[in-house]
Amino acid sequence: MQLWLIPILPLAGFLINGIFGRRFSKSLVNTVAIGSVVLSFLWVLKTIFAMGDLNTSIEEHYFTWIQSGTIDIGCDFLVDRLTIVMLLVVTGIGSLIHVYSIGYMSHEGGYYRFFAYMNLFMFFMLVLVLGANFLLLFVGWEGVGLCSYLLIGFYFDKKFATDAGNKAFIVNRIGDFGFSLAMFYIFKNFGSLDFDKVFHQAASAPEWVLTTIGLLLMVGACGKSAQIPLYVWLPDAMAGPTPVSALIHAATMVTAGVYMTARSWVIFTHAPGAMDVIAIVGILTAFLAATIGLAQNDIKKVFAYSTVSQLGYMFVGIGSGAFSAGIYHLVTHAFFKALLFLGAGSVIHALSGEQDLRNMGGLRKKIPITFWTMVCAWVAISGVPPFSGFFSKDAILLAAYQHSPAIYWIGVVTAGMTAFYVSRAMFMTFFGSYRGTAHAHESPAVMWVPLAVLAALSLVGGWLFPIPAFLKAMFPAIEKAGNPMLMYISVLAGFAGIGLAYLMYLRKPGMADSLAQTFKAPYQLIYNKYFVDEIYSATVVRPLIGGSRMVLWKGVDAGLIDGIVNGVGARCRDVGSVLRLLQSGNIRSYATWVLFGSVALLVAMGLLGGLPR
Amino acid sequence: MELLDSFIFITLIKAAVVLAVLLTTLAYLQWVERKVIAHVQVRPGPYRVGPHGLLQPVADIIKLLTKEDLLPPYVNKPLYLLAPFLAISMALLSISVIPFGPMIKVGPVITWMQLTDLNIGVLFILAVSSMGVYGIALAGWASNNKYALIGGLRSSAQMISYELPMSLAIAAPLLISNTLSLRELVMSQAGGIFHWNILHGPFPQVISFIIFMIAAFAETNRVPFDLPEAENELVAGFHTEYSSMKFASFFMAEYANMITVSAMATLLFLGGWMAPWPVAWGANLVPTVIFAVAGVTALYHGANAARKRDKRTLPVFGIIFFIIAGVFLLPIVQSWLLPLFWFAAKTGAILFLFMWVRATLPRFRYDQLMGFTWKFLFPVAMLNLLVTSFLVAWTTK
Amino acid sequence: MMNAVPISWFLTLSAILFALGVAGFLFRRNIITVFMSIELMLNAVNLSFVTFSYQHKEVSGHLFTFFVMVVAAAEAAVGLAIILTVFKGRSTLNIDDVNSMKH
Amino acid sequence: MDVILFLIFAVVAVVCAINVVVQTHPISSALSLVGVMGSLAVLYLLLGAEFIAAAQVIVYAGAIMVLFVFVIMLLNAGAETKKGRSYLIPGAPLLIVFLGLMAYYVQRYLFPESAVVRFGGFTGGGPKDIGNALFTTYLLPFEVTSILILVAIIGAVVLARKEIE
Repeated sequence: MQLWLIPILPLAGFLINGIFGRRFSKSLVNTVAIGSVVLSFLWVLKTIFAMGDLNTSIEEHYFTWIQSGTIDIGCDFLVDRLTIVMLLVVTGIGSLIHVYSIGYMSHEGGYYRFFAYMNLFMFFMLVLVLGANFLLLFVGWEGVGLCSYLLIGFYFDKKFATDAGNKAFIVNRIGDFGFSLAMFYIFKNFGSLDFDKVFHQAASAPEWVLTTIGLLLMVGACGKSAQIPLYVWLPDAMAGPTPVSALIHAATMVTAGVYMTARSWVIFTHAPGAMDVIAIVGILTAFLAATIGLAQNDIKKVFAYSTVSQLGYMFVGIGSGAFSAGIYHLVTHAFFKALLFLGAGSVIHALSGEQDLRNMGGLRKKIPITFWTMVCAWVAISGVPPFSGFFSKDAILLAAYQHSPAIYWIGVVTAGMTAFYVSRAMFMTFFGSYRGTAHAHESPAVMWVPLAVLAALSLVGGWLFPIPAFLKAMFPAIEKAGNPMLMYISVLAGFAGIGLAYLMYLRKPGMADSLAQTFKAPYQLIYNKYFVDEIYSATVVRPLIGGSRMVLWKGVDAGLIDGIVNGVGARCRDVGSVLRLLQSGNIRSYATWVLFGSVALLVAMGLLGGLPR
Repeated sequence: MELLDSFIFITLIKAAVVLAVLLTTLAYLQWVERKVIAHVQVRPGPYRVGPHGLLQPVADIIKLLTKEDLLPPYVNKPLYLLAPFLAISMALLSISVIPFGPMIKVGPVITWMQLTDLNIGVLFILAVSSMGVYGIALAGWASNNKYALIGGLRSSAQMISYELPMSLAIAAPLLISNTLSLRELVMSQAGGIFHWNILHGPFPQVISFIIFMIAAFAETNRVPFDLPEAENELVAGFHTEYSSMKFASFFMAEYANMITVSAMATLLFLGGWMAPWPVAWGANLVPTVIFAVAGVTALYHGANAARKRDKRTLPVFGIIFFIIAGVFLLPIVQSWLLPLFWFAAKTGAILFLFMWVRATLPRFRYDQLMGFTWKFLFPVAMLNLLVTSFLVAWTTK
Repeated sequence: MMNAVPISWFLTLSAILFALGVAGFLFRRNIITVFMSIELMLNAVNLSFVTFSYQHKEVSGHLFTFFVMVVAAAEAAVGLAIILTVFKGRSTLNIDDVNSMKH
Repeated sequence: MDVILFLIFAVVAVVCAINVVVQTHPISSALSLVGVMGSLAVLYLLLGAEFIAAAQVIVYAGAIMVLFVFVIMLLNAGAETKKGRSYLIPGAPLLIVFLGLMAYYVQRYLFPESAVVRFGGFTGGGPKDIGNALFTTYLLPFEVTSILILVAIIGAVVLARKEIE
C-alpha cells in the first residue's frame, strides 16, 4: 500500500524548501510545499479507495527501529477507520490552509522557512496518526510539539512570540513527561508498545494498572490538548501566524490528545476512574475557557479560548464513553474552528494586522466574502441545526447525560456561552460602525477559496460525514438516550446566547460596559483569565527560578562544580609547569629523547630476553 | 682461473683500444668542428699545421699541456680540483656500456664489440650522465667567482630540467624494444631501416627522437642551449677560472658527452650498427662506394690543385681512400668493419648536426629555455609516451 | 680467505650509517646538514631493506626502498622549499635561530 | 672478491658518512653524502638489486642531491657557526651505546654466521621483477605515490614562489 509515501512527501518538501528554499522564488516554494501536501492528500484518498470496504485495518512493517533485550520496536504504520478520519482531516485541512497561507504570508519575511516548518509539521502529524505503536506516536507527538514551538516563535524578533514559543514548549514538557511515564508503565506491564499487543492484553490487566496508565496518558493529553491545568500555553500560542493557529492550534495538533485517548479506548473503558477524571477535566476546561472567552477583546484570543473550550467538549465525549462522538466533534470542530481562524486571519490581513475587536466593526460590507464564510462557522459552532456543530455537540451532550446529568447541564450552559462569545466577536467585527483607522480590503482568491471550501464543510459536514456510524465498529456501543428534549434544550441555549449577544452588542451597545461595571469583580476575574498565569508564576515559576539561582547556580555550579573544574585545571597547570621543561620545542632535544628511548628498549630487550634463543 | 684471466685480459685490451680511439676522436672532433663551421662561414679553417690542418689537434694538445696551470688563491681548493676530474670521468664512463658492433671473432677469441653489457645499460647511462652535472656545478661554485657561480647554477637547473623530457623520450623506444640492455636494444631493431625505432613499432618514434635531440643539446650545454658558458654574459661561465689541462678536461668532457648522446641516439632510434637495407641489396658495398668516390674527388682536386701543396697531398689522400675502399671488400675484416662503419656513420651524422646547429642558431634567453622544457617539451614527451604505451599494450595483447 | 660476506656485516654497516645520521641530526646546527643527515638515515634503512630482500630471496624489500626514494624525493622538494622560505624570511640557516614557535 | 668489494665500499661509505657529520661546510657534507650513496649503489649491486642501484644513483645522487647542492649554492650558505646548542654531551654516549648494542645483537643473535651474501646469489632485483611487483602487488601504493609527488610539487611551488603583490 506504500503508506510511507504519505508522511515522506511533506518531509521531502521540508528538506527541499529547508535546504534550497532561500534561493527559490516564492512560486517555486509554493509549488514544492503545497504540491507535497496535496500529493500526500491524494495518496491518502488512493489508499482509502484501495482498501475497499474499510472493515479490515492494514499494517505495514518497514524496519526494526529499536532492538535491545526484550524491547522490539518497529517502524510500523497502521491504517484503520480512526486513522482514516484523522488522515483526511490532517491532509485535507492541511492542504487548504497551505493554499490559504500563500496569500496570508505573501508580505512576510522568512517565506520559505514558514512553508518548510509547515511541511515538517505535516510530516510529524502524519507519523503521529499513522504510527502503530506508542513510541512512533510519541515521535510524531514530540515532532509536532517542535514544529509548534518553531512556528509560534516564527516572528523570532518579537519577544512575546519567542516567549510564547518557550511557554508552549515547556508546558508541553510536563504533559510529555506524563506520556513518557505512561509508556514506561505500559512497557513494564505488557512488554510491548505495539497497539495491538498492548490492547490485546489490556482487557485482562488489573484495573488499578489501567487506571494509572490512563491517568498518565491523560496528563500527556492535557499538555498537548490544552486541558486544565496545562491549557495556559494555547492562548499565548496565538503569537504565531494565523494559518499556524488554524492548522496546529485548532484543527490538528491540539486534537492529538483526543486522538490518542480514543486510540487507547481499550485501556480507558477498563478504567472507569480515569474516565471520570477525563470527563470532569473536560467539562471544567470547557466551562472555564468559555467564561474567559466572554471577556476577551483580541479576536484570536477569543477563538483560542473557544478552542480550549471545544477541546474540553471532546474530552467530555471521550470521558463519557462516546469515543466516536469525541472524534465526531474533533472533525466538525476542525472545519469550523479552522474556518474561524482563517476568517479572523482574513480580517486581520484586511486590516493590516489589527487584532483588537474594539477597533473593528462594520466590516460586513467591506469584506463580504470573509463575512459570509464566517457566518457559516458562526452558525456551526453555535449549534444551530442542521449545521455541523449541532450534530457533534449534540452527540456529546447526549452521551454526557447518560454519564451524569450534571455534566450535561454545565455543557448546555457552556454551549450558550459559546454561542454568546462567538456572536459577540461577529457583531463587534462585522456590524455597527467601523472604529479602526486602517483601510480594509478584501483578501485575494487564494485566501477566500479555502475559506469557501471550509464554509461549505462547516455547513454540511455534519451530515455529510456521519462519523459515529462510520466508527461504529471500532468502539463499544453506547445505549441511545433518545430523549429529544435534551436536544431542544441545547439548541435553545445556543439561540439564547446569540440573542443575548445581539441584545448587548447591537441593540444596546452600552449594556455590555454597564454590566461589566455592575459585576466588576467577576468581570475582572474572567478578563484576567482567573489570574492563572499569575498563580503559576507565583507558585511554580518564581520558586523554580529562585531555587535555581540561589542553590543550583551560586551554590552547586559556581561553588562545587566550578571549584572542582578550576581545581583540576590549577593542578594540571602545576604539573604542566614541571613537565614543560621537557617540551623545549627544540626538535633535536626530542630526537635525543627518542634516542634515549631506543637505547632503553634495546637494553630491555637484552635483559628481559626478547631476543631469539 | 684460466677463463677469468682471459676475461680480464680481453676486457683490458678492449678498454685500451676504446680509450685510444676515443681520445683520438675527441681530439679530431675539435678539428672537424672548426672545419665544418669554417666551411659554413666560407672560410678555410685551420690550415697551417699539417696538410689541411690535420696536425692541428696535436699542436693544441701540446699547447694545453705546456701552459701554466693557474690555481687562483681564492678558490675552494679540493672542490676546484675535483670538478674537472668528475666532469671528464663521468663523461668517459658512459662509453663503457655502448656497443659498437656485434659479436666478432678475432683469432681464437670470440667477443662483443662492447666493453661490458649491463641489463640496465640505459639506466646506467642516465645515472652517469646525471652525475655529470656535479662537475659543472662544483666548478662554478668552487671558483668563488660570481660569473662562474651563475654559470654553475644555470647548468645544474638546466640539466635537471632537461633530464626529464630526455628520460621520457628514451622510455618510449624502450617500450617498443622491451629491454634496458643496449645490446638487445640494437638486436631488436634488426632488419632494415623500417625496423629502426624511429620508424618502427605501433607508433613511429619521430617525436621522441626530436625531443631526445633537443634535450641532448641542452644536456651537453651546446648551442642553442649554451647558457652556462654564454661568453657575452658570463665571460666563460663555469670554467672562467680554469686553465691548461683542467680547462682541456671540461672541453673533452663536452665532446665526450656529445659522442655519448649521439651514440645513444643511434642505439635507441637508428638501429645501432645495423645496415639500413639488406646485404642482398648491396648494403655491404656502400662504404666501398663512398670511399671510392672520396678518392676520385681527392684525385680530381689534386690534379686541379688550388694551391701548390695540394698537388702533393691530395693524391696521397686519394690513394688512401682507395685503399680503405678496398679493405672494406676483404671478407676477413668485413664482419667487424662493416657494423663499425654503420655505427660511425650514424653517430657522425648526428655529430655533424651538432656542429651545423652551432654554426646556424642563436642562443636562447634563460627564461625561454626553462619555459620551453617545462611548458612544451615535457608535456609533449609525456603525451608521446602515453600514446606509445597504449599502442604497445594494445598491439601486444 | 672468505669469499662471501656475512649478512650481519651489511646490517652492521647499516646500523653504523644510521647512527652517523643520528649524530649529524643531533650535533649539527645547519638546517641543510640536518636535512642531509635525515637522508643518510633513510639510506641506511634502505640498505637494511635490500639486505633483508636478499636474505629472503624476495623482491619486496626493493619495492620498499623504491617507495622510500620516492618519498625522499617529495620530502626533499618540499623541505628545500621550506628552507628557502625560512632563509628568505630570517637570513639564517641555523636551526636554533628558527624558534619563534617556542615563545 | 666479494669480501674485498664489500670492505672497500663499506669503508668508503663509513668514511664519507663521518665526513657528512664532521664537515662544517654544507657543500662538503653534501658531496660526502653523494659518496655514501654511490658506495651504497655498489653494495646494492652486490646484493643483486640492479634496479635499485640504478635508481639510487639517478634519483638520490643525480636528482635529490643535485637539488641540495643547488639550494646550498643558491643561498650561498657559509660554514656553520658555533651558535646554539649541540647535543654532543647527551647524544654521543647514547649513540655509542645504541650502536654497540645494535651491532652486538645483530652479530650475536639475529643473523648467525651461516647467512652470507654472494654476488649473483639473488637475481630477482632486475627491472623486470621490480616492474612486475610494482604493477601487480604494489599497484595501489604506486598510484598513491603519484598523488604524493603531485602534492609535493604543488607544495614546493606554492612555498617557493615569489609573493604576489
